[in-house]
Order: sequence, then structure tokens, then C-alpha cells
Amino acid sequence: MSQPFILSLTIFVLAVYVGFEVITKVPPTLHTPLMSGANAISGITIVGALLSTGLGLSVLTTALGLAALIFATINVVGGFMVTHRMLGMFQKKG
Amino acid sequence: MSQPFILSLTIFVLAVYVGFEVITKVPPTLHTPLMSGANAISGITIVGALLSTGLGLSVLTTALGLAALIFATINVVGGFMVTHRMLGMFQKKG
Amino acid sequence: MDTQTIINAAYLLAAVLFITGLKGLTKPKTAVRGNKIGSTGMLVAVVVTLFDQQILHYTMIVVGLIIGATIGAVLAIKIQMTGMPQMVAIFNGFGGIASTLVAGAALLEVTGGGDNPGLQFLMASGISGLIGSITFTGSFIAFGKLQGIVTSDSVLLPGRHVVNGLLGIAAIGAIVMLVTDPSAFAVPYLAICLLAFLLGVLLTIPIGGADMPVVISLLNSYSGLAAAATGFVLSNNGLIIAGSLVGAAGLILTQIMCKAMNRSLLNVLIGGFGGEAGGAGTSADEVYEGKIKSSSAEEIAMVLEDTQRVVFVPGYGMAVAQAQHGVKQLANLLEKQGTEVLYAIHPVAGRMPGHMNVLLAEADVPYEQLIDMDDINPMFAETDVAIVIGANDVVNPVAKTDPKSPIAGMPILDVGEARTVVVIKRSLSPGFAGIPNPLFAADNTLMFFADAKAALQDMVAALKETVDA
Amino acid sequence: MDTQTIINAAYLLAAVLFITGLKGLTKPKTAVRGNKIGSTGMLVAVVVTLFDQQILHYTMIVVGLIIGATIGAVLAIKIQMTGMPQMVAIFNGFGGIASTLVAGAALLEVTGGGDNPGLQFLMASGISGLIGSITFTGSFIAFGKLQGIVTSDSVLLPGRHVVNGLLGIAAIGAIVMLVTDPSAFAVPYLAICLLAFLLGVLLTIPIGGADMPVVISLLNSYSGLAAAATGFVLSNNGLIIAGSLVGAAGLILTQIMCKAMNRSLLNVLIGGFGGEAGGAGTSADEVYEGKIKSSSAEEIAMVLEDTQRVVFVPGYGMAVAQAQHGVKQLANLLEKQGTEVLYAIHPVAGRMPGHMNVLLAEADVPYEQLIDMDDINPMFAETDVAIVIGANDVVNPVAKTDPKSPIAGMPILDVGEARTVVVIKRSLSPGFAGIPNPLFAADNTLMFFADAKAALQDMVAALKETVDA
Ligand SMILES: NC(=O)c1ccc[n+]([C@@H]2O[C@H](COP(=O)([O-])OP(=O)(O)OC[C@H]3O[C@@H](n4cnc5c(N)ncnc54)[C@H](OP(=O)(O)O)[C@@H]3O)[C@@H](O)[C@H]2O)c1
Ligand SMILES: NC(=O)c1ccc[n+]([C@@H]2O[C@H](COP(=O)([O-])OP(=O)(O)OC[C@H]3O[C@@H](n4cnc5c(N)ncnc54)[C@H](OP(=O)(O)O)[C@@H]3O)[C@@H](O)[C@H]2O)c1
Repeated sequence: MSQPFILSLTIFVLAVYVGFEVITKVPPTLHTPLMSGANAISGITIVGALLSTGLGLSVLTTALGLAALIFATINVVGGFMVTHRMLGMFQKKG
Repeated sequence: MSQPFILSLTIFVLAVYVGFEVITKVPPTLHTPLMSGANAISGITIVGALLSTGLGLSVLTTALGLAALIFATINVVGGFMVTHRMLGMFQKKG
Repeated sequence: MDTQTIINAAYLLAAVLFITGLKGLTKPKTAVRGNKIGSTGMLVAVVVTLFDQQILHYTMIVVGLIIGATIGAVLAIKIQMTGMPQMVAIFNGFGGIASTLVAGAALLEVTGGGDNPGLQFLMASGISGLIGSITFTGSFIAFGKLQGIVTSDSVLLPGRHVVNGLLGIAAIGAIVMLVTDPSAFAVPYLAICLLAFLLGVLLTIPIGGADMPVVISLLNSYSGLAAAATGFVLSNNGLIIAGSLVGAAGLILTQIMCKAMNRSLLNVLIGGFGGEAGGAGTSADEVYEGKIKSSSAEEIAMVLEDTQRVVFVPGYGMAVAQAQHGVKQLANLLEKQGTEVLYAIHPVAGRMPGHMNVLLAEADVPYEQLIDMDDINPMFAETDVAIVIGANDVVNPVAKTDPKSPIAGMPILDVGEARTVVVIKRSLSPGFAGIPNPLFAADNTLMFFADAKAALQDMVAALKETVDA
Repeated sequence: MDTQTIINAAYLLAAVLFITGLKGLTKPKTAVRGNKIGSTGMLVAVVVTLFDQQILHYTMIVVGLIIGATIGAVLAIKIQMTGMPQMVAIFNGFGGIASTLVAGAALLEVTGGGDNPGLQFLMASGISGLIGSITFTGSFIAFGKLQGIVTSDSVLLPGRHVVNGLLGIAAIGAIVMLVTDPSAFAVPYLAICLLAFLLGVLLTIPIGGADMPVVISLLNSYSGLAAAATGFVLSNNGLIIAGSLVGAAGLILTQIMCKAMNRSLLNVLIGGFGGEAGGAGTSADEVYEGKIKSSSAEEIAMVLEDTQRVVFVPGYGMAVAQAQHGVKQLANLLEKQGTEVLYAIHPVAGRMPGHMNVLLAEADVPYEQLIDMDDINPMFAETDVAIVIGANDVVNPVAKTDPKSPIAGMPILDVGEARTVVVIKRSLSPGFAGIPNPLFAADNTLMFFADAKAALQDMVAALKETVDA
């Protein structure tokens, strides 16, 4: 499962660059939805929570994993949904 | 020396994104120097040429490598230098 | 192809979807699609993880997913529009604590089993615990401030910089302990989390309520970094890419938001803004003394009759008074008498980006009538009446004239160019920036001192009478 | 840390330097620094590669580096300013062929040794051979066209699309052969390269000389991709990152350049532009008939006397005639008599971006007098005389009036707003876009038919006489 640290770091640095560059100009109306959408994506930790919960490890680990899974799922599901609602309101045509 | 293909691909895709995003607006005066500078960077193949030349392989491989090395070095050295000269001219103050 | 390759390929696909989604969210036309693309990326990442051959127990996973999805969905559906920034804060806090828990679980499993998992694993766990926990409590303070549970004033504890510094050093010490003696991992890891919980509170509490959107955005960047750190713990590229992507994008967004408010990030984080009133600059008395023309609904109704163009300029006060429906009613009356009605939207009017858009959309104001600052400003010269409803800083000409004022350099709405300016607010109190506003004392300005909602009702009634009369 | 880790870390550092360097090159202030940062990145990559423990023979390497560096440096120093685009084309071709050679060498070594190196290796070698070779011959055709060795006309062979298609299919077939039977690698690899050499020529030859900067930029993107493919062959992250970075950045730059010329990339690649004259739109006779006022150096000198402001508008013809020094002489005279002299720089005047800047800088024109299109346009209304020197398309008002013209939508210099317009060119021949120019027939336009260099000498002499008289 483990890959050399330097490869992880390479991927990390490149992804940081993409993150820095991908967002340049954002109209103020979209600040809040963009924040919310990005927040939902940061719920990617759900992937880690799935592994902690499902690998059949000790009870304590599984419990921690389950808690993490619930929190992360709230973040992901709630995040994308609230972003969608926001966008609907911000752009509602009369 | 070999790393899993998927990791190479991941790095490739991220670097392509960085390349796409890093250049947004360029004043026309800088089009030619930017092209020239990017061209010099694409001479990175010099690294491959160094390996082909230096690994002490068969004569034919070494010969191919040496040819590649010469070409790539011309690209790199000439590229950065000509870019530097260009910039000097474009921005020369009277 | 082995499973690991497929999983990594799926993570790459998810990453591409995340990038495309984020990009989409930056443009009005593609925002809805961008959000959908981002959520598809998450779906890909989750589904492919479930195919990991190492996963043995699906019961717990299903339980966790159902509980989490239900809570998330209910919260997202129930929340009022104006409560959305708070909601984002909460979600974000949950994401942070999830990263902390995952790193803790990994630490428990690997190190608890007696192995020394190496420097990368231990460092990353420590960092994940630290950042995730700061995000958790910080987000909840932000939530509390916006919700009015915690005071939204800037709370400046004496010696707080020293205290924060010491806490930070202690947390780093705990990480060093964790790395040097991984066998006793529990104590340092818990210490890291507790210290970070405290830090999260102390770093957020000095920041005024109005700056909370910026803080949430910053904390959002943190939770991305926490996820990336967890990725280093698990050597999971999905977490590394998505986490660092959001970490970086969140930081840029934070800066963009600061810039729109004409603040520096440092200035926001040090706090103390939005708490005290006034201070520097000319005093309110000097500005207002003897120059204020107070007016009434009837007088304003007469001014509004037979106008060609009226521009509404909403601000924070309209949100407080929930006066948007009254505005729309007045606008309807005006349009019936043949007046063109427009709304001037300043990028930082209100207390969150898009605040005015949301409220006016709620009152069914047509989208085409909402005009952005840069487009409306040249139009004020051909405007009969500009009605400022609970806006203050965003129409304060001092931003242009006094380079020492706290809003110096902020672009403003040039309402003063209109033939007549009507300002509705309850008093001469300052707005968010705490400074007096010479617009209120201008020759062509009429002040209408009242709660915005009540004021608009009165104006509607008065205009009806004037027209009927 | 093993060597491989250090090497990969250095490649990462080099990649960061490349990214920073490229970013720097996009802004005038940071461009010089950006280029230095990029070259530092290359130095890092080269030096760390030399530390690879597998490298045994340094003699050959030193020989190769010295020869290459000497040739590169001499070429870079010797080349004339106007020859620089050609030079870039040559360098780029060398980079492409180097990638092809490295992939070939790797193939020879690994596959020749009897191993089957796997799909990634073989595919990547094939692609590297293909793209690298196309880049090689394509760049040399571009060089030839710019240098005048190959005709710069657009050469449209009949049935070329079919031929190119067949060659492309054959090349792909050769890649498939290489992958399926790697033991007989030599024949398919040579076939790939030869087919690609042909393709490189055939794809470039139909494109007119004036479009060459765009083509070079595109080929530059290709050579980046070839380097990335070579990176996949060698599993070398340095090559993969830098190659794909430049590949993508080059593509974006190509699009930006197309946009500045108001062309689509497809339109450029299909070719046929800039070869034939006229065609659509109003004919030259209709436009010019009876409306052309031909003038002389003496008449123009009289017009120039006692002017407040004169704006020079240089174009491709000034470059052809090398008239920049004459322009500067005339400007000196004008300034001596108290006239303000400015230069209007259109973004695509000439045949390469920055063409006019370079030439005028060579003639020691002060940088401050070069005014960009957007800034100079409003100033023409207060200009006494605009002197157009060998410019045509960039001052053609048809771009605004005729939506069907090939330059429709291109922003132009509004010289017609000046009190008097003087146009210096040899005839009424069209410019790059091949269309007539109604400006030449305008009431306030005086045509001076002559080679630009000679014309300016005459004007200098005439103005001296007029003033002395
Ligand atoms: N949009 C964002 O994202 C954001 C985020 C953080 C900070 N900010 C800052 O917030 C400020 C926004 O400017 P703004 O002009 O919208 O608001 P403001 O400057 O804060 O002024 C609001 C005004 O509304 C009045 N008001 C309050 N309650 C009212 C009620 N019930 N009825 C009528 N009037 C009422 C207040 O005066 P009275 O007390 O006299 O009634 C106050 O002067 C800017 O300084 C901006 O930088 C914005
Ligand atoms: N800058 C770039 O990067 C670039 C790249 C590719 C294409 N282009 C295209 O090139 C065009 C540039 O416009 P432009 O106005 O600079 O040039 P142009 O439209 O090509 O016109 C040049 C004019 O110069 C005259 N000329 C040629 N030799 C001369 C001499 N010795 N003395 C005096 N006049 C001479 C020619 O007329 P006579 O024959 O009558 O003398 C011709 O009409 C645009 O269409 C642009 O899109 C630009």
C-alpha cells in the first residue's frame, strides 16, 4: 500500500499548484457557494474513514472509524447539497 | 527504477493541469520570449540523453545518446540564452 | 491490472472531476454543473474505495453512510438561506474532526500493534491531528458567532498572542514526542488534539462576527490540508490530491474574499475589527452637525412620484430588518406608475458574499434588475432617486477621499450622483467599519430614520395615497 | 535516503523552478528573472542526474555537453534580432529529435537485450519517436519558411488531407507492430520516425510564412509532449513533469497567439491563409478607384512643419525595409522643432509578437514613446499627423465594418481619427490578409509610394530643407 514518500510529495506539490492556479477570478456572488463546494470536496477524508471502518480492525479502531465516517459523510452530503441549494437561490430568475 | 504506470500518469495529468492554468494572460510582447523559454525547458530531454550516454551501454546506444545529448544541450543552452537576449531587447529602455 | 492500480486510476479520475468542478464553481454559468461534477468525483472516490479487497465489514460502513447522509441531507434542506454560512462552518468542522479521527485510528492500529511505522506516518498523523482539531473547534466558534450563540464582538483577551504561542509550541512538542517514541502514541496524540482544540477556540474568538466568512474559508483550506495529511498517513493518493487541491484553492479564495472587503488576511486574523466604533478620522459630530435633513414617508412618496428611474441600494440593515419584501412591494408600485427600478449590488454589502442577491431573490426580484457595482455606477448620474436601505459603508464617499480611513480604497456605490438620495436607517450610528458617513449630510440626501421594514411599509402606504390622491 | 529519493526530490525542485519560471515569463517585470529561474531548474535537473550511481562514463557526457553548449551559445549570440523566431524553431527541432533518439536508445538497449519491457515502455517509445520526429522536420520547415529558404507561401498540395491521413494511419500501424512484436523493434521504430519526418514536412508546408510563430509555438508544445513520452519510457519523473508542463503551457500559448491574431488554431493548421490575395469582399478597384491622393516627400514635410503631435504607426513593411533608423532620424527632427512624437504599437504588427518593439528599440527609440493600442487609440483624435510605415492590416477599418472580412473583429489602430494620415508603402498591394484597405482612399489620407527606408530618407531631407528655408 505504501508508496515512496517523495512520490506522495510530488503529487502533493503538483496538486497544490493546481489548486492555486485553478481559482483566479470569482464574482463575489459565488464566493460562498465556491467555499461550500470546496468544503464538500475536503470531505474526501471519507475515503480514509471508509478504510478505518471497514478493514475489520480492533473494536476501538472501528469505532473511531465509524465516528469519522459519520462526520465525513455529513460533510460530503450536506456540503454538496447546501451548495446546490445556494446556487439555486443565487441564480434564481424572477 | 520503474514506478507503477498509474503514478506516472497521475503526475503527468497534474503537471498538464498546472501547465494549462499557469499561463493565462500574456502581453503580446512576451509571446515570443515565453515561447522561447518554454522551448528551452522542453529540452529537459537532456536528462534522458545524459542517462543514455553515460550508463556505459553498447556502442550504438552510447552513440545515439551522445547525438541526443548534443542536440538537447543546444536546445537548452541556446534556448535560455536566446530568451535572455530577446528579453533584453524587448525591454531595453532608451 | 491489480486492484490498487484501478483504485489509483479512479482517484485520478476523481481528482480530475474535482478540478473541473472547482473551476466550474468560479463562473455563474457553470456553477451548478461544477458542483455536480465535484459530487460525481466524490462518488467515484467512495465507490472505488468500497472495492478495496481489504475491506471486510460492510455493515458498519453502511450504517455510517446512512446516518451521515441522513443528517447531512436534513441539515442541508432545513437550513434557512441566511443560515447557510453557519452550516458550511459546521460541515467544515465535521470534516476536520473526521481527519483527526482517521489519523488517530491509523495510529492506534499500526503503532498500537507494536510496529514503528516510520517518520512520514508519524509526522503526518501528528499534523493531521493538529490541523483537523483546530478546524473543528475553530469552525464551531465561527458557527456560534454567526448564529449569535457566541458573542460576535471581537474578544481580545490580554496576552493572547503569548498564550497562543505557548500552546503552539506545546503542540509541536507533542508531535516531536509522538515521532520519537511512537510506542506511547496515545498520550502525545491526545495532547496534540486537546491543545489544538484550545488553539482553534482562541484563534477564532478575537475575530469579529462580520469577518467570519473569511475565517470559514480559511478553516476550509485547513480541513483540506488535514485531509492531505491523512493521505500521507494512509499513503492514499485520493486524499493527497483532493486535500491539497482544496487546501490551496481555499487559501486563494480566502485572499480573494479579503481583497473584496479591502482587508488583508493578517488584518482579519489579528482581529479587533468590527468591535469598537469609530476612533480615527473626523468625528461624527463634525460630519453631521446641522446638516442632516430628516424626512418622512409622505415627503419621500412625493419625491418618488413621476420619476424615470429609481435605484434601490440594499445593505446589511435590509437583511437585519428582513425588509426585502417591502422593497419589492414598493418597486411594484413604482413600476406600475412607469418608473424603471434597478437594484445596485455592492460586492460586500451585507455580511456574506451574495447576501443581497439571496435576499432579493427570495422576494422574487427579477435577476436582470440586480446590477453589479461597476455597471450601475455610471448610471447614477441619470437616476432620479437612489434609495439606500440599511447600507452604510458601501456608500461612504470617505473610501475615496480619506486615505487613512479603514475603508480607504474600497470601491463604493456612487449614490451621491443621483438627483435625490433617500437613506433609510434607524439612527446616525455607523456601520460595520465604525465611521461616520458624509453622504448622510449631503445636500441632496434625505434621511428617513426608522427600522427598514417599517419604513418601507409606510412608504408603500404613502405612495399609494399620493398616487390615489 | 537513497539516491533515487534525492534524485526525485531534485526533479521536484526543478519542476517547481520551471513552473515559477514560466509564470515569471508571462509578466514584463518578472520575465528576465523567470527565465533565470527556469534555467536554474534545468541546472538542478542536469546536475542531479550526473549523480546517478548508474552513470559510469563521464567522458562522453562532458564531450556532448561541451559541443552542445558551444553550438547553442554561439547560435544564440550570433543571431540577429529579427532571426530569433527561426532560431527558436531550430532549437525546438533539436529538442524533438533528441527525445526521439533517447527513446530509440532505450529501445535498443532494453529490447535489443531480449527483454520484453512491457506495454508502457513500448507505447511511450513509439509515441516519443512519432512526436519527436514530427517536431524535428516541422520545425525545420518553419525555420526554412521564415528564413526564406523554403517558400513562405502556403503550399497546398492536392489531396494532402488524404495523404496525411494515410501516413498517420501507417505510423499508428508501426506503433502497433512495435508493441506486439518488440523483438523486431528496429524496423517499426525506424518506420515510425521516417513516416513522422514526412508528416512533419507535409503538415507544415501548407501553412503560410506569417503563421509560423503560431506553428513554432505548437511544435514547441509537441516537443514537450515528446519529452514527457520519453519520461514514460525511462520512468523518469523529471522528464514527465517538465515535458507535460511545457506541452500544456505551449498549447495555451498557441491559443493565446491565435487569438491575438484573430484566428482559430484549426484555421491556422489547415493553412492556405496569407498565400493568395484578396478574393472575397469588395475588390481593390472599387475601393481605390479615383480616390487615392499620391504625395511627395516635400508635400509631407510641409504638413509636418509646426505640428503638435505626430504618431508613427509601424508595420511589417518597416521591418522589411529596415526603416527603423530612418524613423528615429525623422522623429529627432520633429522633436527638435517641438513636436511630440509617439509610436503606436499594435499587438500583431509585423510578423512576430513584439516585432515592432524590437526594431524600434534597436533604433534607440525611448521605451516611453511606445504606446500600446488601447492607450494610443483615444489619442489619435488629438494627433496632427499619423505616419503609417508599411502597416496595412493593423490599420484597416474593414475589421470593424465588414463582418465577413478575414480580419473581422480584429482590434485596429484608429489612425483615421488623426487630422492627416500619411501612408508609406510601395504600392497598393494588400498586406498579410490579402484585402484592400479603405483607409488609403480616405479624404484625410496622403499616400507616399516608395520603399520605406528611401521614403524616410527623403522625408528627413525635405523636412530639413523646409525648416531651413
Ligand atoms: N458581504 C460580506 O461578505 C462582508 C463580510 C464581512 C464584512 N463585510 C463588511 O460589512 C459592511 C457592509 O456594508 P453595508 O453598507 O452593507 O452595511 P454597514 O456598513 O454595516 O451598515 C449597515 C447599516 O444598517 C443599519 N441598520 C441596521 N439595522 C437596521 C434596521 N433594522 N433597519 C434599518 N437600518 C438598519 C445600521 O444603521 P443604524 O444602526 O443607524 O440603523 C448600519 O449603519 C462593509 O464594511 C463590508 O466590508 C461584508
Ligand atoms: N505580429 C505577429 O505575431 C504576426 C504573426 C503572423 C501574422 N501576423 C499578421 O500580419 C499582419 C501584420 O499587419 P501589418 O499591418 O504590420 O502588415 P501587413 O498588413 O502585412 O502589411 C504590410 C505592408 O507593408 C508594405 N511593405 C512591404 N515591404 C515594404 C517596404 N520595403 N517598404 C514599404 N512598405 C512595404 C506592403 O505593401 P506594399 O507591398 O504596397 O509595399 C504591405 O501592405 C496582420 O494581419 C497580422 O495578423 C502577425
